[in-house]
Amino acid sequence: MPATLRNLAQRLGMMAHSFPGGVHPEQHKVSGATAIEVNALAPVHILPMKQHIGAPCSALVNIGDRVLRGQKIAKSEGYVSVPIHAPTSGRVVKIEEHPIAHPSGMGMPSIFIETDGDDAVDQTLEPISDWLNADPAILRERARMCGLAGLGGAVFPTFIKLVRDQRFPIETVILNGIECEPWLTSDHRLMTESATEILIGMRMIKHMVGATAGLIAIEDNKPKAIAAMREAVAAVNDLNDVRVVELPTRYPQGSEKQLIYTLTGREVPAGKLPMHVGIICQNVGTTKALYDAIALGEPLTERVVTVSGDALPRPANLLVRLGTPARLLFARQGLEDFTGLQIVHGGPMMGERLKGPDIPVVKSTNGLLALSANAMAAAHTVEQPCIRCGHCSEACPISLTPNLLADQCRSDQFDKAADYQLFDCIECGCCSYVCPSNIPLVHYFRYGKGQIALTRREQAFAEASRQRSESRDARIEREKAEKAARRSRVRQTHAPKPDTSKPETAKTDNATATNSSNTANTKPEEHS
Amino acid sequence: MTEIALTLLSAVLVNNFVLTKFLGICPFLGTSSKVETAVGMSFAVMFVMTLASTASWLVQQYVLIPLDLLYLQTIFFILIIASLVQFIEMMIHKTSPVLYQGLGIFLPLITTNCAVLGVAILNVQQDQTFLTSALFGAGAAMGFALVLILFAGLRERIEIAPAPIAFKGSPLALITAGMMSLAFMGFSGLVKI
Amino acid sequence: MPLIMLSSPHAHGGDSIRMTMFTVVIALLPASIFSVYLFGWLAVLMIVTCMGVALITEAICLALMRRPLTTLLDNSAALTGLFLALTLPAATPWWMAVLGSVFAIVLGKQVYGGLGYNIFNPALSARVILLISFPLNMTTWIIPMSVQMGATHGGMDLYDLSQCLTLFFGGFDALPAVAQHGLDAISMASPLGHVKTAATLGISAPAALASYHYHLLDAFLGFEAGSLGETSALALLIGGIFLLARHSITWHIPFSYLGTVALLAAISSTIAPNQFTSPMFNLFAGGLMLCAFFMATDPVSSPVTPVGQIVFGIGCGVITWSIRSFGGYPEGAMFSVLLMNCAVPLIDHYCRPRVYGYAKEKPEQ
Amino acid sequence: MTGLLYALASLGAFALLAGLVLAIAQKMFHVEGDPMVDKIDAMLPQTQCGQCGYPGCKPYATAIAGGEAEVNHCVPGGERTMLQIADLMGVEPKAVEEEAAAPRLAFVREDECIGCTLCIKACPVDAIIGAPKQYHTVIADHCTGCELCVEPCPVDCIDMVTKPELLEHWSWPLPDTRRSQLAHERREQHAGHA
Repeated sequence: MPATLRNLAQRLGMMAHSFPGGVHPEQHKVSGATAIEVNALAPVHILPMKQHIGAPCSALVNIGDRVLRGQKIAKSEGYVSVPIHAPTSGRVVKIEEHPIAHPSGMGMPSIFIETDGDDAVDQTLEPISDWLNADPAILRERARMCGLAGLGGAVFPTFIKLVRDQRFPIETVILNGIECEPWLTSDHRLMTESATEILIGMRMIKHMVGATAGLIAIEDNKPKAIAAMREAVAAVNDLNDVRVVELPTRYPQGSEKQLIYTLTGREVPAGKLPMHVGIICQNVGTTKALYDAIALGEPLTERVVTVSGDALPRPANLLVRLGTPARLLFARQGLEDFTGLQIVHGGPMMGERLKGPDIPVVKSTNGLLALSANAMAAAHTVEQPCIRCGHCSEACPISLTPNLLADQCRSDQFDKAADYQLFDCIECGCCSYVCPSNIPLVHYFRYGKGQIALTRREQAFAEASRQRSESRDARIEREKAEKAARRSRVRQTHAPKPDTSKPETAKTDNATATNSSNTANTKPEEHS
Repeated sequence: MTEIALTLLSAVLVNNFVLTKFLGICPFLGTSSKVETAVGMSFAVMFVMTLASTASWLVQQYVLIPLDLLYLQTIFFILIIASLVQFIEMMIHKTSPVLYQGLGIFLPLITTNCAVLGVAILNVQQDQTFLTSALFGAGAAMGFALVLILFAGLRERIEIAPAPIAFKGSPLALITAGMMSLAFMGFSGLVKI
Repeated sequence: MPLIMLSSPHAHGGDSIRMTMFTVVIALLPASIFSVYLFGWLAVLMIVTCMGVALITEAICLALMRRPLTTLLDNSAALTGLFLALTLPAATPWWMAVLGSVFAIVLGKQVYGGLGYNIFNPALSARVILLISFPLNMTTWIIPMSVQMGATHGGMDLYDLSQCLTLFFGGFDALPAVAQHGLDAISMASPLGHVKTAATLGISAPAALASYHYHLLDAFLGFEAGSLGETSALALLIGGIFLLARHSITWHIPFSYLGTVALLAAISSTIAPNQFTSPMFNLFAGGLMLCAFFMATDPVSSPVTPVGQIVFGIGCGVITWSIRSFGGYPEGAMFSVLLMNCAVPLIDHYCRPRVYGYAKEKPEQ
Repeated sequence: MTGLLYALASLGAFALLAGLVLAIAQKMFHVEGDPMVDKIDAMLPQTQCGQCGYPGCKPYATAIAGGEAEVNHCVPGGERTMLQIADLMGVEPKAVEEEAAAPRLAFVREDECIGCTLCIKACPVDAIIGAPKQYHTVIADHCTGCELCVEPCPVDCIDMVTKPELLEHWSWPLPDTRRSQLAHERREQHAGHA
């Protein structure tokens, strides 16, 4: 629908708020009716040292150590970080680089745990059954300790969002059950099968942040999940504080900012978080994990993964321990030969295409797709010149002008691109999806963002170098002056005139050039 | 009132100095590679052109004609323009070093921008009054500014086009300027003065 | 083996340039067929020549630049040829049609690096080059068959291939009728031209139209003199609505363009009915419909953003109406589109929509 | 004769007037120093390597702003820096003569180091630490890779090593625009198998 018509409809109250643009890709939700199956333990689990947005973890275990399920094996370094836990009991066999789900195909240091089959559980964490009366700070610490990160795919550490801040009182908790990516059905199945747990999890979030209202947003292509959630809400909703909202299917409705706008009409200001407009948004999978962490005392060691794709004989939703190699999951569903196939981690609109199936399942793995070359070919054919049709601008959910941005990125006009708000791009892929010229617009944006980040790093480095160089020059200058002063003192036996400018320079120099002041064998002389 | 508007319109669109009289082509091509520079150049030229046309009118009326020195017209006008250009050059150097650097040689070259002298001479030839000569100068300057800024926008776009090597840069700019000129011919006859 | 970086998304909606261009060709079918009805073989000759020469020129250019010839299949060159043909008078001699097509492809498009990089609408720039170079030929409107059937005076049989070939390849002088009675024997003025000429003679607009036997319905259906494809507002409207329905164009440019012309004409003709023509006359006359639905909406040379497109349309409307009402040329639609093409980069820059998360006044830095 | 007199007088008077106005303007708009130097200096990579022929980045920036140096002498900055400076200065870009090598770091083989402090004195950015008669170490995060410490070392124990590529610093390359990316890869795969 054209933007203006939509605005009109909104103003007349015929429609709720609706973000601009968006697309309707083919759904392919073939595994939607398949119940979640529990995947068997893998012989070896591989745990990359970073499974969230933020700083990587450092290992707490050594080769040969025996670990239990749920035992913390890597601790977080820095605030934006969460620890990693052993997915099952076994022995640490090695710690070395292993490929991860990253477009570069580069590896990451990972802990390899050889499964012993006992699946013995580490029971240090007690369930917090009376969570309703617990201190929110304790619950928050539990979320951090249990390694919770957004399971929708962005893996932002969950505990950071679960905060009470007087300046930004949270009114509404939004549960994101949109799952707008094609193929993926893990949230769909989770909502259908664990509606009650999710609802309790949401209550916990509400308690933690002090919110009064709760919304569970589900797209209308998941009627079973809607029914299940409604049933669960009806069964326990004595306060009438939680509502299930059915939204018309549109990609990228599941994107946090778009969802918030659709449900509340509020925009998260650029560079701010949803909490700044009184909202917290959590994925249903994360909410279920929060329930497990608090009510059962279980750290995050497993998640639901949709294994699907047009090249996979038996698409399924699997409950998988973290660290399970993707190859085993594909094999379980009947796919062994990967020649000519494309493996995608996540959904087709935003997921990474992998070099091969030899990556472990991590916290962000909401889906693993095996696509035939034909299914991918339409998106990756020869790029043709832009005919400026403007379809990308229409499809952009945040109202950027993608074709102009791509021109700027292509011709290295990065300042201009930043000026055109390149960094607000959420890389949802709508522009590339609709482009009649098959321009990989998102790829250009990623290139541009990378180049700008590189330039900024280089500039910061150059600025630091310049300061070091200047302080060094100042120091050399001062040493020369001192030497000259000493020489003149030796030559003239009269009392030297005090040099007034000296103490000042010495002071600034000591502060900036501590590295080398001791090495350059010039201790500032005692001086009257 | 109508006459003022028509004079302005005529100078801006119908008798555009660059695209229909083909005056001031040198800075038109030289300072149009970036919109920002073009805007700076436009303001500089507007300043010089408006003041030059009024000052030259005054000199013509109160110095040259009474003293019967019409043969010194060109020298006097150039003197006025040169002083104004010097003035604005110092001003820009002080206020905007980047613009100063961007305009480079074209800033002092406003002196020899034939459009400026053209306006001054056309003014006295057409027996304009003080007001109309000021308006004519301002209008001509606005016309220059308009096409210069439009052209700079276009050039920023063709800069990144994969044009054949033979046409890349100035040739393509000239072709584009030619097409603009053709388009501006559509205005011909719009204002009959 | 190095991994070729393939960025998400890994799905595509299936649109292609070829289909986009083909949709426009389809949308031009009603106008093209109607032009054949009006101008017989001349229309066929013109369309075939322009499209053929456009394709050949494009192929030569691509070969010279060592670029893949597969680009020919994107239908854009053929479309440019068709566009040009539809803007030319039926009596244009073959060599002008060829020249125009070459201009359109070479100067209008390929010197800029091919499809997507041109600044001006290629067909329109060629049309304007021809108009300024050969004003007589470009303003001589042959009497359409529909008018001839109703009237008693001379003209030529446009459904007769041999006569058309003579005119097309030999020019006016080759026709015996022209040799005897001059150009008037086969040509007539277009409504806009008639009004403009009358105005210079001091005849008021309504009087001029009366002497022209002007009927609004005829103008709407297209039974009047003019370029091949511009006469029938109805056929062009059908094509335009098809484009709108297929989402090839958005409503912004045509509506703001036509709306501005209509509004200005309405105001001016109410104030001074003797000097200005009515909005309906303006909407159906000349190349306005063709330009509004097909030329101004040419994606490459028009703005990308909705607000920009509205600004673009308004600009086109103001210029078209001004040239028609005050200018030296009877028709300003083509000039207006070319003039606004110049402003597209600036419009694109200043009319960007508000990005999500930025307050309406000024983005916080 | 009077005509000539009038002409000379009026022209002279007018020139004087103009000169006066300009002299006042000169005072009013007097520019201290050259603001361009800092702008250019900010664009240079601050390696202080001296490969441009000037003793550091700032002197080179001064030379460019003064019109004494070309814009293309900064080797570590490469083409990008050259283009930025050319853009700022409004001059035609010129190709950088030397290809910048991949970013490198100095690395001291500590068991060979004799602790002479010569490299420490050579380092323009104080990126080497150590005391006399003790091992010296390069602070990797501070090293600009200028190689100025390599030459002074009497025992040649300083190596230039390639900077390790970090996953966090990885960025997308420009897309391969000319052909179908998938088809291209399939072709490569084919070639690999054969």
